[in-house]
Amino acid sequence: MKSKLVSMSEAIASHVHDGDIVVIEGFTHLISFAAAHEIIRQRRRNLTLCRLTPDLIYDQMIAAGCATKLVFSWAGNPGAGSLHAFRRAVEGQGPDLEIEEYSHFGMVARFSAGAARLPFWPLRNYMGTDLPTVNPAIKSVTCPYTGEVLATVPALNPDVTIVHAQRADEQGNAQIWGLMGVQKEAAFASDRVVVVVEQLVDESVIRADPNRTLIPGMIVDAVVVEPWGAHPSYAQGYYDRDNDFYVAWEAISRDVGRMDAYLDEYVYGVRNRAEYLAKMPGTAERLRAKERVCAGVNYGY
Amino acid sequence: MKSKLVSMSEAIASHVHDGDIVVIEGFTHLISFAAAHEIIRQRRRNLTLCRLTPDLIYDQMIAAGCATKLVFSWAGNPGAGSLHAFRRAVEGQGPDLEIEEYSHFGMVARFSAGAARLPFWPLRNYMGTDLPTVNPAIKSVTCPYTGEVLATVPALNPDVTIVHAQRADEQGNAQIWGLMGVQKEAAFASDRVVVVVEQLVDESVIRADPNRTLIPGMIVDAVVVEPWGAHPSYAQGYYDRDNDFYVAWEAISRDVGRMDAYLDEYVYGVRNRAEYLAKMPGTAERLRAKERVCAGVNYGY
Amino acid sequence: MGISGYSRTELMACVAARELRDDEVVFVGIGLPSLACNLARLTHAPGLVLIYESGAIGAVPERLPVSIGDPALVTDSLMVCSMADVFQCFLQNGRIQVGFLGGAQIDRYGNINSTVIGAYSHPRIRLPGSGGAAEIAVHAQRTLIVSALSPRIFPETVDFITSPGQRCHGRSRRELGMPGAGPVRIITDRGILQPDPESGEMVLMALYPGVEVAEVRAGVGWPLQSAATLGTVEPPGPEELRLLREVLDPQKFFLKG
Amino acid sequence: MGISGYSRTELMACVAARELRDDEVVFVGIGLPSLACNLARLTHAPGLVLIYESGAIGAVPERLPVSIGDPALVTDSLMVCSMADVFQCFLQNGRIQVGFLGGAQIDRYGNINSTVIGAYSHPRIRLPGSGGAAEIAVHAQRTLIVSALSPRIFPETVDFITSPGQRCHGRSRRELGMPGAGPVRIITDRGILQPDPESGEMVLMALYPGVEVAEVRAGVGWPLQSAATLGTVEPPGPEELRLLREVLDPQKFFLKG
Repeated sequence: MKSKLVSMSEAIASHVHDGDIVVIEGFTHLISFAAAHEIIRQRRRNLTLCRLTPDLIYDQMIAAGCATKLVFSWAGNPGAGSLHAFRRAVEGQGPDLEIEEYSHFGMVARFSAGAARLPFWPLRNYMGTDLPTVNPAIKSVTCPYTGEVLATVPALNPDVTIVHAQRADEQGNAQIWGLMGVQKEAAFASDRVVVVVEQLVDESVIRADPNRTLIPGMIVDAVVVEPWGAHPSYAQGYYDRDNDFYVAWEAISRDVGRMDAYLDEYVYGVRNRAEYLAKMPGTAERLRAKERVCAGVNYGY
Repeated sequence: MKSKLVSMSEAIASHVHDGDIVVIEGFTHLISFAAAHEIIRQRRRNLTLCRLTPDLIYDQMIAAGCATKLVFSWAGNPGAGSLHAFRRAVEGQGPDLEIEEYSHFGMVARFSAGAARLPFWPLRNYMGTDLPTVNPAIKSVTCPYTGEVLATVPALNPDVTIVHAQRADEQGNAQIWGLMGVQKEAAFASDRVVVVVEQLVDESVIRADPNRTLIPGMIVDAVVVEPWGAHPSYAQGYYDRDNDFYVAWEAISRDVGRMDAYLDEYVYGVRNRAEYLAKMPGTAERLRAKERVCAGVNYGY
Repeated sequence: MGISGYSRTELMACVAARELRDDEVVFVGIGLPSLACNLARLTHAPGLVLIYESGAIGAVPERLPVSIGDPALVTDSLMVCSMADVFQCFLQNGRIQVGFLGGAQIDRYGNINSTVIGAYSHPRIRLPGSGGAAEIAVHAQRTLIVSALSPRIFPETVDFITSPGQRCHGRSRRELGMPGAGPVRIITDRGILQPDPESGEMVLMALYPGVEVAEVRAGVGWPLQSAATLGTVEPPGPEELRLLREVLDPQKFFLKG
Repeated sequence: MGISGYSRTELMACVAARELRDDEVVFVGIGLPSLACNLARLTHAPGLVLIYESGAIGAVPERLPVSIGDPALVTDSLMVCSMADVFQCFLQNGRIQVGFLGGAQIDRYGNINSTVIGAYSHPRIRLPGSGGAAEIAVHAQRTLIVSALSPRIFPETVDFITSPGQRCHGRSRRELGMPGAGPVRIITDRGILQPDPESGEMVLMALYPGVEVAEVRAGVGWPLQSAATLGTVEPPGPEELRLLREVLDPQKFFLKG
């Protein structure tokens, strides 16, 4: 089979188009900042960005003018403050940004429906909250057995999903451990899938422990090798979250000028991830993971 | 926390009652024959037995008179023939057995609904087939977004589910690798859960590789240590499937007399699993798994 | 085995294998379909992805699997997933290109019965039931039916539709809203049938070497139509036979007869 | 820190910890709830199971987690599962006994707003939104709200109900069909409120040492009722303070103030 290995710039050029519905998932863990920065560099426009937690990654993409719509369930800087580009847009002090808002369970259910290619997903939720009054996409269905009225959310089927994983082979068979978020559901829900990995491994490494595979190569269109590609997010077993960066972001993003300067220096001002990392000497030493290797299991018969 | 360790006879006495809806799952892999034999020995009656594939395990329970109803999706002896106790009952040559029949996807969906404590699960299925005409529990629902009519199945919430796993700690935190079937869904759907393991391990073994945990101890009521408890089914990494036994079963189960003799000797005639195994010298040597241990992964940060 | 140097079962396995294209994703059953898929994988389709409903994805069994949940399907596979994922994320998602089906009865429109002979409530013979066949018949992009011919197996109408074919109780797949194309080939032991594009009725499209049309007709319980031009089928090549006999099923577990 | 030798935040963490019983399953948030759960785990509730919406089950963080997806929640946890499992198999399944909630506004009935100050379409302040709070408020068997008092935080009516309390727009939880009991305590920095069993209105149930009723009333935007007999709250003990200060948050990340 032909290898699916490409550079990040090739992957984004081929698979992320203006106007696309784009998902870069990862719940705190394994967020592909490298892909977001390349999308910003390639100046994609009119994207609908979907994620449970927009996090710094979508705040940067909103600031850079990539997005016209945001679909989400929690828009903050975890433990550190606000997403100020997002807030400026929503509070009427920035460029227009349409929002479509759920809770985490609602977003998870949207991805689950998308992955199963069902048009909706039922959930027992949203009684009492005002969320359905501001989001008409939250509807209901009556159980044909009990008559109970359950909430529904519509399937989310992105044009492209970008998943950061610890490792994959050249076909995109990707293994993830630690927090898995909705990476599997988002990938299966998507028309196109780009897998970005810390480490490219031989197919035999994948086959040695098939229960760890979260995303099969058959649904993957491109594989990008990008060590440290999730920074300032983290990759369990590879590097820790850069909490200092998240704290620092509060002050940077509060100030339009500083935010633009950040993008100029760390995104537009570099050609790729290697140059980004070179701008922050000592980062690898500061964040590199300690060794806590588990034992293997026997797959023999 | 108090240990949940009990003997198989205690587990069945405490958690499996006459008239219960009982699930012993495991798709070919990890089928707890040890639990079924103890249920037969304790002469439970009027059980509703649910499984995708009734397999030899429910054929034996039907022959022993434990079941009044069977809920299933494929009732055969894989690769070897029929389940003759089941067939005699359904073909009117044995004791009455009510049946409720789905396809695999339908049964999986029933367990998924049960695990999520939703009253139903939607699936795109059953157009053209005669299954809904003989099973009125297969209904439909209209998507509130697209108007598409989708099939539904009702939740399955057993009174008790028995899961065989490779290993667990004393609290029932259970790890499974190889085929997982619907073990997780069945356990979460159930009021009571008994975990039967090849190997009891320290909690630290579980915690060293938390992504392998399929069933959390918080939903488990009892833990039974029963090496070779899945024979003639198998446990990946521990022992192979006893295909010879499956082939031999065709002739045994065809003949009511031979089937009764089998139950007399191998089920009623032994007090526990150790005595069952002692009756088949050479089994362990014949079926013990070869070593194909995978490498571990790093959980450090 | 006849004078030809190969058995009809071997030919069926070869014909089925040739229907598979490289890099396709196949939902595999046990027996002949498994042989065919592994034969294709070892010949013209090394990138074929074998999926078993048990949750083994990209299986490369080192021994002949005797059940769909054989541990040999797990060891060295690309992925093992839950059955909920198999049916929702792979099959219902539309990712399965080819599904193999068989059954006790197959009718004029490729409907399959693997549930019951006689009335459902008072069966003469109770069969295993659907397993995953009903949904494979609905969702696989195309299905291949493999079965030896006989009027008992090929009645005009099945006693029970377990797996829908091209037309069910008078309604087409399109009317019924089924995503997949349904059975595009019935690979028998004497020739190959395929659906008429208009009516959905199964018609003869190709004969195996040395077989007469009448032999096929004799094995089918309805007045079998033939395509305008009948195709021919290449006999198994020496490499195909070697792989089947020496590598895939040396104990003739499925190749007997 | 006052003359008492402990801060109000430390007392809040202790009060919250004492609400947890051994072997309970708690859906944990970051900050004070996380401190409270880990304090309970290290004192009277060693069997407490900490679940984070990120998928870490039975977490035993070796460092103070600064986000709900901190890698320290994974290492040595009992189980890591997908978020679909967290919300469907744990939360909606009814397995979560206690959920912690907080927010920018909390009203008379324990409804919480973490979405927006002002009108939704033209917000004065846009807050992060629900995250998992809406469904925790619906499904946890009981919830605990933790928040310092102030009339700004405790208006009579919230601008937006993100997480339902005891009564939403005039309808009770029972009428609305919510499985969980909703907020059973509001743990503030001056005392504890709890819902009146009839009306669902939050009333004062206990004062912290040295606090007057008027101080609590001043921090609440509606005419606060008091229980017939007000309870008292034990100040933090030396072991609780030691654990909070030396083990759980030595850098005063959350204990500042």
